[in-house]
Formats: sequence, structure tokens, C-alpha cells
Amino acid sequence: MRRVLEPYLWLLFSGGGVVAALLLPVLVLLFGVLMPLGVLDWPSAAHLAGALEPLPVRVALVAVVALCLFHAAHRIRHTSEELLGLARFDLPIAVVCYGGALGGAAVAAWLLW
Amino acid sequence: MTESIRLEVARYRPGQDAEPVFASYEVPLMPDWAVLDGLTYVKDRLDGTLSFRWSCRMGICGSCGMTVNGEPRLTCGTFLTEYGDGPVRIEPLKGFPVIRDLVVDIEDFLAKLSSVRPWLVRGGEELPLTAEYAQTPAQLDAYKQYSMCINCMLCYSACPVYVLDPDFLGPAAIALAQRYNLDSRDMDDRFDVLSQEDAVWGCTFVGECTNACPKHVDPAEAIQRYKLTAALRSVLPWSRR
Amino acid sequence: MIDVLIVGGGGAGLRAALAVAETDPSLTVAVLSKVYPMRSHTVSAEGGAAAVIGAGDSLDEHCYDTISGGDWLCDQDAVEAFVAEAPRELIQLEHWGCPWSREPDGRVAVRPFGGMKRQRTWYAADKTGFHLLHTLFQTTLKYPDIVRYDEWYVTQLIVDDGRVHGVVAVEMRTGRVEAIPARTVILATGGCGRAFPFTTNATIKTGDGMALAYRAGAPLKDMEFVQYHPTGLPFTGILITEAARAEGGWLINKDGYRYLQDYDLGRPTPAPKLRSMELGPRDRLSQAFVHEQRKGRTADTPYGPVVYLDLRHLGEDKIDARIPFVRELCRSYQNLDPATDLIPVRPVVHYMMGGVHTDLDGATPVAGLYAAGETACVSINGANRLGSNSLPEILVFGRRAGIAAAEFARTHREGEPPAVRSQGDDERRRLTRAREGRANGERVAVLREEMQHTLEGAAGIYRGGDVLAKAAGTLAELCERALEARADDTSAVFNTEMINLLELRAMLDVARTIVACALNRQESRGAHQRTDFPVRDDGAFLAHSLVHRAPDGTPSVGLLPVTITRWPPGERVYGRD
Amino acid sequence: MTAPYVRGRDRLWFARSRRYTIFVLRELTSVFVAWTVAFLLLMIAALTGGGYAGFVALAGQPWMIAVNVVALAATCFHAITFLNLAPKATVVRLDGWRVPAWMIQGGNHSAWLLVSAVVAYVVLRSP
Ligand SMILES: Cc1cc2nc3c(=O)[nH]c(=O)nc-3n(C[C@H](O)[C@H](O)[C@H](O)COP(=O)(O)OP(=O)(O)OC[C@H]3O[C@@H](n4cnc5c(N)ncnc54)[C@H](O)[C@@H]3O)c2cc1C
Ligand code: SF4
Ligand code: F3S
Ligand code: FES
Repeated sequence: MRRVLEPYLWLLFSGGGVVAALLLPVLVLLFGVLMPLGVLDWPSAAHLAGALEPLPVRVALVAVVALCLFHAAHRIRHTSEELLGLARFDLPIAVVCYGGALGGAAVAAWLLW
Repeated sequence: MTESIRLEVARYRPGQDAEPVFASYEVPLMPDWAVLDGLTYVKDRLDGTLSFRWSCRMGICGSCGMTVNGEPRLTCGTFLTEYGDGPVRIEPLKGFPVIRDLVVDIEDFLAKLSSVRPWLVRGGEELPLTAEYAQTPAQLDAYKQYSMCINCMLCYSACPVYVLDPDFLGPAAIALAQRYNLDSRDMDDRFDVLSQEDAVWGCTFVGECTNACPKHVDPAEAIQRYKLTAALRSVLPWSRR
Repeated sequence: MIDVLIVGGGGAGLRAALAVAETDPSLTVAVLSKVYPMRSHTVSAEGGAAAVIGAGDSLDEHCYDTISGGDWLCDQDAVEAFVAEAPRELIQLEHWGCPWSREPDGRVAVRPFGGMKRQRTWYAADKTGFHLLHTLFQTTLKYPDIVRYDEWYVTQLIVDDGRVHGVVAVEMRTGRVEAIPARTVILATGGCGRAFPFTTNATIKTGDGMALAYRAGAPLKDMEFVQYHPTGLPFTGILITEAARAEGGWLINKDGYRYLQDYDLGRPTPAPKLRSMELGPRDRLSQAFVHEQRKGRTADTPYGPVVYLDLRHLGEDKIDARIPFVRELCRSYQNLDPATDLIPVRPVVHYMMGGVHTDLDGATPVAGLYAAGETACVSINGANRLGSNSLPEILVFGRRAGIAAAEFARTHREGEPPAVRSQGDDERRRLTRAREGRANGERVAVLREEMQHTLEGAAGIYRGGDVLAKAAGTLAELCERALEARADDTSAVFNTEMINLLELRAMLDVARTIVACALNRQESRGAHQRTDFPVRDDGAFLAHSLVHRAPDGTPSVGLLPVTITRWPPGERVYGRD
Repeated sequence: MTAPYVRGRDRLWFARSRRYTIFVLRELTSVFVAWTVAFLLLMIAALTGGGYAGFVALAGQPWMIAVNVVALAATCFHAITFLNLAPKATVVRLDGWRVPAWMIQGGNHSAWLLVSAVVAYVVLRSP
């Protein structure tokens, strides 16, 4: 079964890697560091909520969340197996990792609708 | 008087040693001696029982790979002077069963190599032996780099995935499969063997294979390129070559 | 029982295996080799492989170049067969995937080479042998029926009643000694450059096949003809391919003078000119070096006198495109860059023109025993091989030997004679003795060095009768001492010390035939130059040397006429036309 | 007995060379990628469900800032390595000429800067 899945997982992983690379650093920089430190002012809730309003933005956000989480899930799966020598538990590890990613994406969709 | 340098050489004599032990030898430190020259000096003058493989001593036969101070190296192309005052620690290639001393078992690789069909596959069409298949220099360039592999196994030894999981098809075998895939005369894409959990999908892109390769084959690149090929082929089933 | 057992996994051996597998899949074929096939010495060949393909060239011209290059000692029927089949073989390699260098329109490219009147040398950059060997090896993987015995060392041919029945071999990994029965055996074990101290040859080139055949009663031929390549790196002996000169490199002495013009090799021109100056034949170039040295015009290094190969005027781009391996080798092993520095070079033992005497199908006088490749002497190389003739030779005659052996195996279906077992048992006892610890003999390396220096001193570029006679005695005595050589290693597993000892004994046998043949040939021809007989003597010596092993182990040399078909002996002319 | 020696699993392989360690660190950035996404989800939850002020207060906690500084470093490391490695999988040939890796990498990094600027602009432009 996994032979069939691997190429798809890898595509999701790679896509997620690109999206995470392009978007995440600036987002943590703004919301996680500069605004909490007071270097920049927090935008108003209304402004941000307004930015989230258009349908395409919401769809894109769900996609971004899903891809980034898939990226993380894929790497965590492989690295944990390599670091800890857990290759024989690949199936449960994979289920947990990718399941987590799917769950995250579902949460995002639920929040945005 | 010539200076000397100490070699610390891993010895494993089956039946005698339960696991490798180190033996120390002093050899002359000559400016143009490779590590291999140090080892042949030991064998010729100090201790005839030391076993290791070598042949061409010009970096092309691929038999003299060993672990030198922790790194996989071709010993005929690694100079003693690189190691200052020494000592130089010489061990068999990591990741392979040790037959004796510095000699490792590479049968596993040969089986893997055969499995990727490393020969030109022509779907029925064959020209008579009076004419060659045309191939432009650019078409040659498309695979040339991957045809440079000397099967020295340094990349396998450097790859943590292979060392942890010997079922992984591994860098050189995949690079050689790509050497044929990208050859304009070849008509196969070896998807059945390469797009496997233990084949390209087993590689997590550590990239050490490429760092270790003495012939600049860049197996890491070969593998990542095939991942893209295989992924596209899976998503777009009509995109077979 | 194996139908065709091939000893040697180099170009000749693998080509033979493919010939059998492709012509008659019902036969069992095995390749037995002391190293993994892709480690064989064919891997080191750099420059290229000659075969007529193109406009402006002809088979006759390739024949003529080969025959005159060989100083009329080639068998001309063999040369004609070789030249006619070489193009087909190189195209076959192309069809198997060999990455030959190409012209912009996609056809195979050719380059000039020493002693060749036309551009006919196919090349895969300057790793021709490497690509050729890996292509052959990988193609054999297509045939799971080709059984491989990797890292098995053959110690003896099993011969009974004038016919070969198999071999005795040691599996290096376990030390197991086995008698392997076979209907035919093809020796494809390569040359024996390692019998000399300074050589381009890999450490595995120890003349085993020649010694095996010789001990089994098959004669060796033309052993006195040892090729010195003019351009080896001084310490390692690593070869700087002739392609470097073909692409336009110059040989200069310590004063920067292109000295070859003083030795009847033509006038210097800026661009390379075929069959002239640096593109003269190897024997003449190596001899010129000795004269330069006597005139004090070579430079001194810790590893002996050198001249220089100058590639600087070719420029970085051409060097990288055509001879990248030369640059890689110079950088890694000599710490210099040919784009900006001169390369120190000196003549180095490179190739054995002689070998096991065979007919055009590789058959030796022992029934069922064949030989091909550098270990054989079909006699296309005569007194001096032309560069880039050896790779096509191993293909053409590897294939021919394969087909002939297959035919022999098909028509000789008898079972295994008792000799297989009994000779196997005897050999096992002998080998056990070779491995028994002997703490007080001389080390293999000491004996080997003495042999190498004896041989170089007597059978180098120039030879003299008295030195040769003395060397014959020294070598005979070394053979005795080798029987009592010291053995530190008593282990069965991967005992390379024992293999080295067996290789030494093989080289000693071969060395004795070289000296005996050189002593017998009282003339100078090609690579064999006698100081006491400085001219060619067609009246007495337009003949091959044929050397048999006498029962007491001494070589006995006779002569065999050369086959002349269309090219009567003439003067060798280079650089004058 | 002539059995070959097989070395046991090396539990500390990733500490054996600096390059292995860097590889493992690169892989572990994915934990922070996941964290960053979670953090942003928290914010979205606050925006859509009310409680934005609470989120702002939480984000201002010193430990939270510390975690996010690490996350910033990790995501940047991820971005640099990921964008640099991309040319390995995508060999671009124009007319037989292979586009060199540095050009592809340069293109990727420019895209990264551009996207970051656009995001910052959208977030920060005055309402
Ligand atoms: C540096 C260099 C460059 C060269 N360049 C060129 C060139 O450009 N063009 C050209 O035409 N020629 C060139 N030559 C010559 C040419 O490469 C060789 O003559 C040719 O490759 C010999 O091939 P082979 O198959 O006969 O033997 P090899 O390739 O030497 O193979 C010998 C095989 O026999 C096996 N063997 C030997 N002894 C035993 C034993 N006792 N038991 C079991 N197995 C055994 C070995 O394992 C090996 O597999 C070059 C040679 C050298 C040294
Ligand atoms: S890819 Fe490189 S390192 Fe690996 S076996 Fe081939 S030449 Fe050696
Ligand atoms: S080191 Fe190993 S994990 Fe992949 S990139 Fe090379 S094969
Ligand atoms: S001895 Fe051949 S590669 Fe080192």
C-alpha cells in the first residue's frame, strides 16, 4: 500500500516545504517576535479578520496549514525513525504523524468557517 | 632521517578476534605517499598479515575505500601529509560486514546493482552492427556525470540511512539507474524498482553521499531528481516517457 | 560441469562471456576473477580504442600502421581479421550503452593517436577503458546465467592427456581450495607489468595466466617485447595518456627543447601531425628518452630522470573537455595543474606484446584451452603495440575465443576425468604448504623487489647479452628462494600474503621467459633493442620467439615464422613524407 | 569460524560528524514548522471566536517570545536549506544548457523575499 502512497506524501512534503519556507519566517517574525516585543503595533482585530474574510484567502489558508503540517509530519516520521531506530514501527508512527497533520487541517477549516 | 607517522589500523581476524582491535605501525612520512602507500609499507616490511584491497592506485578501480580518521576515503588518493603529525586511524568502510581487517563484504551492493537493470534497454528496436545510435554531446551530458561511478562504496558508507537500514537501495545503485534512465538511447524508466519504500523514497536527503563521492557523481541529486520523476509519473499517469 | 570457464573479468573475459551467452544460451558459462570484474585493469585505460569508421580511412591503412608499428613482427592474417572486426565491436559497445564522446551531429568522435596515420581512435573522454569495462560488466548482469566467481584466484590448470579439464582455484574469502571442472577454459588474465619495478600496471597484473598456461605445457610467444610508455608520472608510474599528445601536447627536455626532432621523428610543428614527432610510436619515443638522458638533457628528480610534457598551450577549456582525467590525476597525484605547469614524465613499463601463443580463435596448443586479451599473443602487436589497439583487441579476440570455446564445448561432451579430483587434491596440499607459517624465510616483498630490479636492469629499454645471461641465473635462483619465502599469515580468510606469494612465483616464471627470449633474439626490433646487436635482422629473426617450459623449469626458446600476407617487411618511417 | 564482523547499531551516529548534526538539526526544524502553524491557528481561533486580547497577552509572555525567537531561527534555517536544495530535484535545461544551481537558488531566495514583503504589507497596511 505504501508503495502507492509514497510519491504523494513526498509531493505534499515538498510543497509544504516550499510554502513553509516562503511564508512562515515572516509570519513568526511579525506575530511571534516583533509585535509581542512592541517593535510593531498589533493590527486591530477587525483589520485582521477583514483580511481573512475573502473566500479564496480562507481556502488558501487551510491549504497552507495542511501543507506545512504535512511537511512537518513527513520529516518527523523519518527523523524519529532514523534518530531512534524505530523503523519497525513505521506504520503506527506514520499514522500518528500524518493523522496529526490531517487533524490540524481540519481544525483550520472548522475555525475559518 | 625521514620523519615517521603512526598508523592505527583496525584488525579483525575472524576466529581470533571477537571484534576489531587496533594495531599501531610507524611508517615513514613521505611527501608523496598516499595512505595506501603507508599500508603497503606495513604489509611489505612490518606485518605481512595485514589484509586490504587495492589495485590501480590511480583512483579508478574503486577497490581501496576505507574509513580514514572517521571519513570514507579512497586510500590511494588520500595523502598522509593531510594528517599532520598523525596518528592516522584506518578502519574498514562503515556500514558493511567486515570479512577481515580492512576488507568488507560488498555482495549486497552487487545484488542491488543488478536489480536496477544497469544496461541499455531497447524496446525491441535494434540497429544493425554497422551503425551507431546518434547521441549529441548535449544528450551525452545529460547522463555523463552519473556514469562516472567507480563502485567504490564510499557513498554507502557515508549514508546514515544505509548504515541503519541495509535494505535501502542506496546512492550508487540509484545513480546508476539514473545513468541509464537519462540516456537518450534507453527506453526504460525503472519505475518498478526505483519507486519503492526502500529505494528512492528511503532517502531523506542527508546529502553525505555526494560529499563523500570521489568522482563527483552527485548521487544525492540523482535520487532527488528521480523522486520528482516518480512523483509526477504517479500523479500524471500519462506522463510516462 | 561448466562449458566455458573464463579466468579473468577484464575486457577480454567479459566480452568472451557475452559472446557465449548471446550465441548459445544453453551453455553454462562462468567468469572467475581474482578481483570483482569492474576492478580489473581494463578500467585504467585512458586514451581510446582504434577502429576504422570514417571517411578518408581504410582497413588497409589501419593494417599498415599496425604492422609497421609492430616492426613487421605481426601476423598479418591476424591483423587483417582484427582490423576488419574492430569497428563492429566498438559499435556493439555503443549499442550496449558505452558513452563514447560525440561529434556535434551525434556521431561517434575519433581522435588521432601515436603511430596512426588517420584519426581513428574512439574515446570516452579520457576514461575509455573505465567506460568500456563498466559497460561490459553491467551488460553481463543482464544474463543471470553467467555465473560469477568473484575474488577467486586460479592457481593451476587441470590438464590431462593434452586437454584442459578445468582449474583449481582458491576462494579468497574463505580460503577454500576447489577443483572446478570445465570443458573449456579461456585465460583472460591480462599482462604482467608488475614484474618490473616501475609500471603503469595495477598491482593485480602479475602474469598469472601466462604462468598457468606455460606450466600446463602451452608455449608463450614473443615475451621479450615489453612496451615502455614514454609518459608516466615519476613516483607512482601513473600513466599520462597518449591522448594528451594527440590533443597537441609536446615533449620537451630540461632546456625546453622538443628533442624528438633529433631522433628521426620529423620536424616540430605547432599542431600535432600524425605519425610524426610526439605522435610517433611508443618504442621510438621511449628510446629517445634514454638518449636524452645520456646526453645529460633530462632533469633530475628523487625518482629518477624526467623530461616534461607540456600541455599549457592547449588551454584550460580543451584540457577539461578532452583530457579531464589527466588534469585530475596531475592534481591529485603530482600536485600540479597541467594548464599552467609542466608535467614531469619518464618511460614506464606498460604493456606486454607477448603472451600465450594462440591462433586466430584464441586456441592454444592445449586442447580446450583458449587465451585472449593482453595475456594472449595472437600476434597483432608484433614488436611494438600501437596505442589504442589493445582495447579493440581484447574485444575482437575475447569474442572470437568465446565463440570458439563454445563450439569446442558443444562438440566435446565427455564427463569429468579422475584427474580433476586428484590434481585438485595435490594442489590443495601444495597451497596449504604455501600458507604454513615460516618465520625465517625472506619476505615476499624483498624477493619481489629483487626480481623487479633484475628484470629492469637486464630487460629494460636497452638490453645487453651479458647482463641478460646473468639475470637468467639470478631469476632461477630467486625461484628457489621463493619456495621458502617467509609466511606470517596462516589464516584461511582473505590471506593476501599467500596470494602475493603465488603471484610472485607466476611473475618469476614469466620473468625467466622474458629474459630467455631477449637473450635468444640477437637483433634489435621494435621494443627489443640489443646494445650488442643494434640492427634488425630479417634474415635470422623475422620470426616469433616461442618458449616452452622444460621439465626442469628452465625456458627453452624456439622460433616460429611470421605470417606475411600483403605487406613485405620494410623500413619504419615516421615524420618523413 | 570465519563469520564476518557486523557492527551494531550506532546510537550516536548523528553526533559523529558535524555534517550529520547539521542534517539532524535541519530535519528537526520541522518541529518548529508545526509549532508555528499551531501558533497561527491559535491566533485565527482568537480572531474568529473572539478573545484577540487574550491572544495578544499570551503572545507577549516572555517564554512565548523565547519560543517564537527559536521558531524564527528554525523556520529561517528551514527556508534557507530547503530553497538551496531545490535545484537538486529540478534540473532545468534550456537548449541543452543546464541552468546552474546558484541561479535557481538565487531565484528561490528572491521569491522568498518578495513573498515576505507582500505578507508584511498586507498585515501592516493601515486599515
Ligand atoms: C594505464 C593504462 C592505460 C591504457 N590505455 C589504453 C588505451 O588507451 N587504449 C588501449 O587500447 N589500451 C590501453 N591500455 C592497455 C589495455 O588497457 C590492456 O591491455 C587491456 O585492458 C587488458 O585487458 P584484459 O581483459 O586482457 O585484462 P585485464 O583487464 O587486466 O583483466 C585481467 C583479469 O584477470 C583476472 N585474473 C588475473 N589473474 C587471475 C588469477 N590468477 N585468477 C583469477 N583471475 C585472475 C583479474 O582479476 C582481471 O579480472 C592501457 C593500459 C594501462 C595499464
Ligand atoms: S557514487 Fe561515488 S561514492 Fe558512490 S560508489 Fe559511485 S563513485 Fe563511489
Ligand atoms: S546520504 Fe543517503 S539519505 Fe539520500 S541523499 Fe545520500 S542517499
Ligand atoms: S587502488 Fe584503485 S581506486 Fe584506489
